Amino acid sequence: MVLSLDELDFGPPDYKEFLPPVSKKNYGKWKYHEHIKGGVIKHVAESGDEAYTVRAAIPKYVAAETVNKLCDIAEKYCEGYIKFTSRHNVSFIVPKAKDVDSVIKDVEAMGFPVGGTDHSLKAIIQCVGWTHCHTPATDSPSITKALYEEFYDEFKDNNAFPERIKMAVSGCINMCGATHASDIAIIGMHRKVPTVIDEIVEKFCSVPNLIKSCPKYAIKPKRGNLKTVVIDEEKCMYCGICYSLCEGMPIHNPEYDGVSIWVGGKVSNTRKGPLLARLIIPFMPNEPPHWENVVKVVRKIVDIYKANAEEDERVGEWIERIGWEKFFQITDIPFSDKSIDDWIFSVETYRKGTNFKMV
Amino acid sequence: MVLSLDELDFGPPDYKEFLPPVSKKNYGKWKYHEHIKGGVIKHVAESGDEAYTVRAAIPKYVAAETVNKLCDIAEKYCEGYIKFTSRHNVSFIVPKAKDVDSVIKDVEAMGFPVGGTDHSLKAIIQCVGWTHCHTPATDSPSITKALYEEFYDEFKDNNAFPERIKMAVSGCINMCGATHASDIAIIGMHRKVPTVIDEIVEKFCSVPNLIKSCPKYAIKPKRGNLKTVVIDEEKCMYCGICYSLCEGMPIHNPEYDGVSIWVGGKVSNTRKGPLLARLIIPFMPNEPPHWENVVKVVRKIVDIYKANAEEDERVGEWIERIGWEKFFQITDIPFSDKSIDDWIFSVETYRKGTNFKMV
Amino acid sequence: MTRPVEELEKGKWPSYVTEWKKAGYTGLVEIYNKALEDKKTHFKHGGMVGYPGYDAGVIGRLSDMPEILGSSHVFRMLEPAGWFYKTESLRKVVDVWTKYGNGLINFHGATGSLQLVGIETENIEPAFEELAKLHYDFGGSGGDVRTLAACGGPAICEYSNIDTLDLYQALTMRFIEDIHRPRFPYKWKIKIPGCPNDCVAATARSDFAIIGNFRDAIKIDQNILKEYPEEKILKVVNKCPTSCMSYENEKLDIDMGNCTRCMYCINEFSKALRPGDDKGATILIGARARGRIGAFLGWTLIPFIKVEAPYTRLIEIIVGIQDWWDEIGNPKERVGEAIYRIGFGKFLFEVGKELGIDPVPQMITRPRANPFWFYWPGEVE
Amino acid sequence: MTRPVEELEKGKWPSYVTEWKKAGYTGLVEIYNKALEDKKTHFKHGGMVGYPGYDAGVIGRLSDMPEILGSSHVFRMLEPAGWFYKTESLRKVVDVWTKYGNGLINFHGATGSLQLVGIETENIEPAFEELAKLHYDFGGSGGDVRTLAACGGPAICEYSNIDTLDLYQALTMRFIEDIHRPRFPYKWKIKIPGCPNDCVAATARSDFAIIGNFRDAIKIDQNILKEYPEEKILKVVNKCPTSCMSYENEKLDIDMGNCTRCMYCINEFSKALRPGDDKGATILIGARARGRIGAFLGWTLIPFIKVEAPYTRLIEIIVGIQDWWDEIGNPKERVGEAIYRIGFGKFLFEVGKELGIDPVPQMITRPRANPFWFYWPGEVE
Ligand code: SRM
Ligand code: SRM
Ligand code: SRM
Ligand code: SRM
Ligand code: SF4
Ligand code: SF4
Ligand code: SF4
Ligand code: SF4
Ligand code: SF4
Ligand code: SF4
Ligand code: SF4
Ligand code: SF4
Repeated sequence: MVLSLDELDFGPPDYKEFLPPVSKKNYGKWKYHEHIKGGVIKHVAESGDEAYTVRAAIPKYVAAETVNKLCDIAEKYCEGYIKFTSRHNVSFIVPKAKDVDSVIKDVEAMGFPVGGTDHSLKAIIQCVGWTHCHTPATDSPSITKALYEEFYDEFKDNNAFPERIKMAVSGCINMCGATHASDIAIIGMHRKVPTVIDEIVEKFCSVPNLIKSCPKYAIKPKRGNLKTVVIDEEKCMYCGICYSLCEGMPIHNPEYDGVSIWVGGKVSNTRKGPLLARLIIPFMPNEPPHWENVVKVVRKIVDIYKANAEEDERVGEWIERIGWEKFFQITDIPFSDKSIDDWIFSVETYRKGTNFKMV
Repeated sequence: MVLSLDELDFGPPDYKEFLPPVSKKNYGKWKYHEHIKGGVIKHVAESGDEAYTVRAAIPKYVAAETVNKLCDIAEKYCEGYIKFTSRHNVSFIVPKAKDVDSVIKDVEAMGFPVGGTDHSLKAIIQCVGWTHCHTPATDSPSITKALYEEFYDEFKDNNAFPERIKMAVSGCINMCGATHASDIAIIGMHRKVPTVIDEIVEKFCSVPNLIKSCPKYAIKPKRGNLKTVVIDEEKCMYCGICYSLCEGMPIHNPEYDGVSIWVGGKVSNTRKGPLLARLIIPFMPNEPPHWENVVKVVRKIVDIYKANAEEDERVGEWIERIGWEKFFQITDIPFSDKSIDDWIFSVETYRKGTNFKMV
Repeated sequence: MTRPVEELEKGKWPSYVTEWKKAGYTGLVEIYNKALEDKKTHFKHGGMVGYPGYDAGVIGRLSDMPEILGSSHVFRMLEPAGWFYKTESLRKVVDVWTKYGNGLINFHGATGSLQLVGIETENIEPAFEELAKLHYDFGGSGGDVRTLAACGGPAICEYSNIDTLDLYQALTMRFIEDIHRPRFPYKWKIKIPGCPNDCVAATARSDFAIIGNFRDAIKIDQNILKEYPEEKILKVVNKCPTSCMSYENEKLDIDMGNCTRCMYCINEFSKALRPGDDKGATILIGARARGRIGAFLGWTLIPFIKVEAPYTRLIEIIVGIQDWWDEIGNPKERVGEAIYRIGFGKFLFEVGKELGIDPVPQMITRPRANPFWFYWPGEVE
Repeated sequence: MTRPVEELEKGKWPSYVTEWKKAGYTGLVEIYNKALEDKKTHFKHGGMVGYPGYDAGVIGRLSDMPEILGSSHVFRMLEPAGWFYKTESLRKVVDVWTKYGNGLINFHGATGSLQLVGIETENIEPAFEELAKLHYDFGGSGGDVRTLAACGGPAICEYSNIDTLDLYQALTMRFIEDIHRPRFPYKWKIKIPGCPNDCVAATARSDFAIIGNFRDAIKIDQNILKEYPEEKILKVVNKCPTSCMSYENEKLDIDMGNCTRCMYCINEFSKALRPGDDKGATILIGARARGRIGAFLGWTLIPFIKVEAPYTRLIEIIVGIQDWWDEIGNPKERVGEAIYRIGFGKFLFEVGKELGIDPVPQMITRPRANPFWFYWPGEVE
């Protein structure tokens, strides 16, 4: 009993029905907000109404049982409304000040930490990685978990850092984890040319599409068998785009796949405005499930940032102020030629003249 | 009686014989310098010796008679030595303080203004333009002359501007006048696709070389006559590179050729370091010999710079501080799409986010 | 020794593996454990799955060990604007999902969709038919308009310059067919933050960003400002990126001609400073992750535009640009890359002109440094 | 009405036209007047002219109205280092030039050559033979090493960190064959300023810039510094680009770990501040005007290198890079463009490694933002 065409295309539920009463009443009439404590924001409306956001982290996946428990809390304190955030936290909009601590208690009782506000570690954005995707070079969810274990307290602390830190983890360079503009980003990287499995390519893939897909024009039809392809090893830079089109070009390799570390991205227009994250470590091996070395290096960067940055200075703003050569010096991260751009806009990243720190 | 191979390759004269005695004696042992007045720099050596540089402008071309007169002065006051500068001024290194004014008097008597030091208008760098070159879209020497007439006093004045102003004029985009890193630059521009004269191309030019020369891949062999070429009018951007290779592709056009204005370049590493000049006016018609409109717009920019920049701030530093949108606003220069880059590194020049002044 | 997957249940931080177990999704637990052991994914290409009449929105996925896990598809449901839910409704969604899937939910995908995770092929149709009854639609994959995203905006935040939620709803409905039926060269994402703080990361992640903004003066309540420690005021004055603030005699002055409305001071003094009254939005174009030529942050296309229902002008602009891109775009070329390839100037000539988008210096941080520009047909007579 | 060319003799500023007239170069005056009237050049391609054994250094030039002006070639003489002349010698050059040309001289060309202007084809050989007797050589055109340039440096300036003049002479002689006989894909310019003030614009105009620099602390004479007005000191402290200066209790302090040796403070306090003692040079690569992809400013290749006669290491580096470029360069592709095309990383792997040029963060202002890098043969085992 398939839906007919005119029953389709009806779109998302109407938000008007989903707004908490305090939001509806004070819609567009909010006056100011204050950070009360970790995970809690007080909003005051022109009407004098108050609303308290209690923000809590939830795992990347939640079971029905969990959702229902979250709903229980929302019904108890928030008139049956619940919000989620753009960083995938849950948000309880609590109209009564006196209920704030109860909400916190109930949510934390579920094991979900309340935090991620103000100058704390924000929720880490992660893609699905090995839990669902076919292209990952690494596993975002377990890396994210490992980082959260390390930075647990800093998630809950409004004054953990000079400014907020936003981390993101993507299993591959598709960057679904929105890594490219994060303060600290971890991105899975392949390092070997895909293997062409002729039989699969012949059967399932379009050779012209494959050829067009490669940003480096590294794919050519195979001489003698034009139904499959060969890869020019000198040109391929392991992006995996061909594989995502065609099963016959597997690129995964447990031995060579791993992660890269990037820092200094930012989205908001505050102060100097948005920045892209930049590559500082091209490769670290995959070490599930606890990712000790990745965690260690992130911890080191964070601690140095904490100790050195000025107040209200995001990681990228701090590094841009002191200079990247200084950053590499004080973090003692070995500088590799991989950090030197050689793509299209590369020349813009080269230093012009002699204005560098000798270090 | 042609020189034999081993009489060739002897190189330039030995500089050691050409150094003034005071330079030779204090070689590498200078201590400090001071700006005494327009065109005069006092140098003091560790030995206590002094030397006064008197810097004067000379025309782009000088006749034998003039060179000899300059030599007369150098022999009278500078022990028979004379220097020229990287900006094509003449420099008298005067060992005796008392002779400085005599040198100035004698040089100025020749009609050559003494100046171009400290925060003045520096010598304007110019290419040969219509006085010798085959590719110009405009005439650098007469533009230069017109600018000098306008800024005569500012050439002589050590405190004319917040910082020095370096102007340069190139007859075409080859930029022989070193325009690309000048505070204010004027560059000749063609605006029409070259005309292909088949007979000349056939006779004198190499079709493969022509095809390769075009940065926009706008040149193709002509169907039916592969010894000559056609130009794809949609792709050509009038750079003239093909013409400079091949007489059969004339691009000059009295009606459409003209000048473009660029600002904000800088070479020295001081403060924020080197900057490229940026396009602000893509086209003004050629108006020899006095270039009234070009002079007018340069005067306007200079005056606004003078009135608005902070001390020690070069034109480019000033604009980068206030923002280009502000610059266009206060100079009232109409903004055209030509100022928006669409070449290889273009994206780097696009504004990311909302951090602009509304103006 | 514990298996790696159980290792991930340890620690203070809540575990997604535990959630899988609660949901009873054993196949996923097992296949993931293999992945952790083998250091590689065990998922592979998914094949074509979906709902008849829709060509997008279900991500088909198969494992390479069907004996452990068969198909495990994902629904990308269009989230309610600003991710606000009524629990009553949410509980029902969960019930449907428990019936047909595993009850496992991802709140939300990185684009913003409500992701219903792990359904087998044969359950897709009945599941959606029940979700549809609850008025939950899905969409967004392939070369289509993706699920939009809007910040909570006027519902909870004092900075919002536009009605982000209404705009989300209106644009989603306007483009609902394009959300369901890919017809473009590649994806097209729209995100809507209410102010330049950009709480939905539109600047980094949307081809077309509608960022609430204002163009008159920041409103200052000098009396309330005095409640803030002077030290803090001086810090902000000092860090203002354009140095356009001054604080003298207990009075804050902002030279709006030089302010870029970066939000910094407003954020720091939420009680005393407010965006102005002449509200609208800034439009950025072209952001996305890596593309084929590297990540782009969105660049300013329209510095300021009024944004009022029914959003006719905004829609005209979106559609105009989409049509152009649809025509000239290469496969897998997003709009920013297409504009880069064709040239911003030509884009402005070919489509900007028609849409009334004029070249303005706000579009750039600095003018070109090369002499290679073009004249458009008719420009040089 | 005066003709345009005579208009150019008016005014306060000295006129080149007047000089032409003094030199009696009527043909040039007339052809130029035509150009001013017609608003276009009357010069055209020049044909091949030169001196037997040399393939570069004479710019052949013909007018398109031979009845007014025939051939009018230009000699690009290698200037003496730093453009210092002994008048005795200069007078002799002028004499030769009066005899064979018109006595008309351009002090100097934009690259730095002593340009002897306007000679007819048949006079080239005898003219050069007489110039050679005076020890004036010429060169620099086409795909060759161009006339080098060096600032006056140690001869007149207290900032010079290297012996610019000696280096000019040594390198010119080392590359003299390449100056005379083009063999490269395109031109190769070397410029040598003694300090980061860069008085020869090497950063903008030379493929290979050798910029005198130092790596230890700026030397401060606190007593002399006090002679400067405090206001000025505070201004400079305030404008220091890295904010690494402080001035307290009449004492200036520079945090050298953060100083970029930009020269600003040294220039402002020439009496009190001096470059350090550990002197050498910074090498920049790749600058030039428009090229095919836009102007480049030179980028840092070697942050610091010792520069001492006989300059073996420096020459090894130049030759090593030239050889690589010669091999892989396309016609009319300068070295910066070639490195861009091949990739800086690959360049470092292919030639940097051999020459001991290691990747260092000083080479860049920021690391890459895209994930598209390569591993070189042997790197990933
Ligand atoms: C599910 C999700 C990650 C998550 O865990 O949340 C996701 C998952 C995938 N993304 Fe994504 N992307 C998701 C948000 C993003 C984002 C973030 C955003 O939208 O804000 C980005 C970066 C922003 C952008 O659009 O550039 C993103 C950039 C990509 C790209 C690179 C696009 C590009 O232009 O460079 C690809 C590759 C492609 O499209 O071929 C991709 C492709 C994919 C595919 C379909 C893999 C593929 O190659 O076919 C992934 C399916 C995984 C799976 O099996 O479930 N995904 N993807 C997100 C979508 C859920 C949702 O609708 O809410
Ligand atoms: C809830 C959320 C939007 C939503 O509707 O989902 C949000 C909501 C607010 N943001 Fe945000 N931001 C949210 C993601 C973001 C993002 C996007 C992101 O992180 O991917 C950004 C840009 C990030 C970046 O720059 O990399 C963002 C940049 C800001 C800023 C500027 C921060 C800065 O670096 O200067 C502020 C102002 C501040 O905190 O002072 C801000 C402030 C706020 C305030 C506190 C403003 C207010 O007046 O209340 C909003 C709180 C509403 C509430 O109580 O929930 N919000 N905010 C998002 C919460 C994510 C989370 O769970 O952690
Ligand atoms: C004479 C001189 C201008 C002047 O009036 O001083 C000059 C004149 C010419 N230059 Fe130049 N260039 C001169 C210094 C420069 C400079 C400045 C410098 O070297 O510091 C530059 C910019 C820096 C650079 O090298 O990039 C310069 C960049 C060019 C270019 C563009 C090169 C590029 O890579 O983009 C060309 C075009 C070409 O080589 O095809 C060019 C080509 C030419 C030609 C040969 C015209 C041509 O296309 O064949 C001009 C001959 C004019 C004539 O008839 O006399 N000239 N040329 C300068 C040489 C004299 C000397 O040796 O001292
Ligand atoms: C003579 C000359 C070099 C040469 O050997 O030919 C020169 C020589 C000196 N320069 Fe220069 N500069 C000379 C061209 C340059 C150039 C190149 C150019 O203009 O094309 C630059 C870079 C320009 C740029 O940034 O665009 C240059 C940037 C400087 C600076 C830094 C200026 C700044 O913007 O901060 C200084 C320091 C200062 O003036 O405070 C400087 C200072 C000096 C001093 C005054 C330093 C000293 O201790 O004496 C030198 C004077 C020597 C003398 O008495 O002649 N010189 N100077 C050049 C004179 C050109 C002229 O006739 O006007
Ligand atoms: S970033 Fe890569 S691994 Fe992660 S979901 Fe996207 S495509 Fe899959
Ligand atoms: S992995 Fe990327 S670069 Fe390599 S062949 Fe495939 S598409 Fe091309
Ligand atoms: S800039 Fe152009 S016109 Fe001037 S000399 Fe160079 S090539 Fe000739
Ligand atoms: S003028 Fe330039 S762009 Fe046009 S055809 Fe000639 S080389 Fe190509
Ligand atoms: S983007 Fe602006 S309006 Fe929207 S939630 Fe964030 S701060 Fe508030
Ligand atoms: S909004 Fe930003 S730029 Fe404007 S005054 Fe405040 S801090 Fe300064
Ligand atoms: S470059 Fe430096 S050393 Fe050479 S003249 Fe200029 S200031 Fe002096
Ligand atoms: S040289 Fe430049 S960076 Fe160093 S202290 Fe002086 S002004 Fe500051």
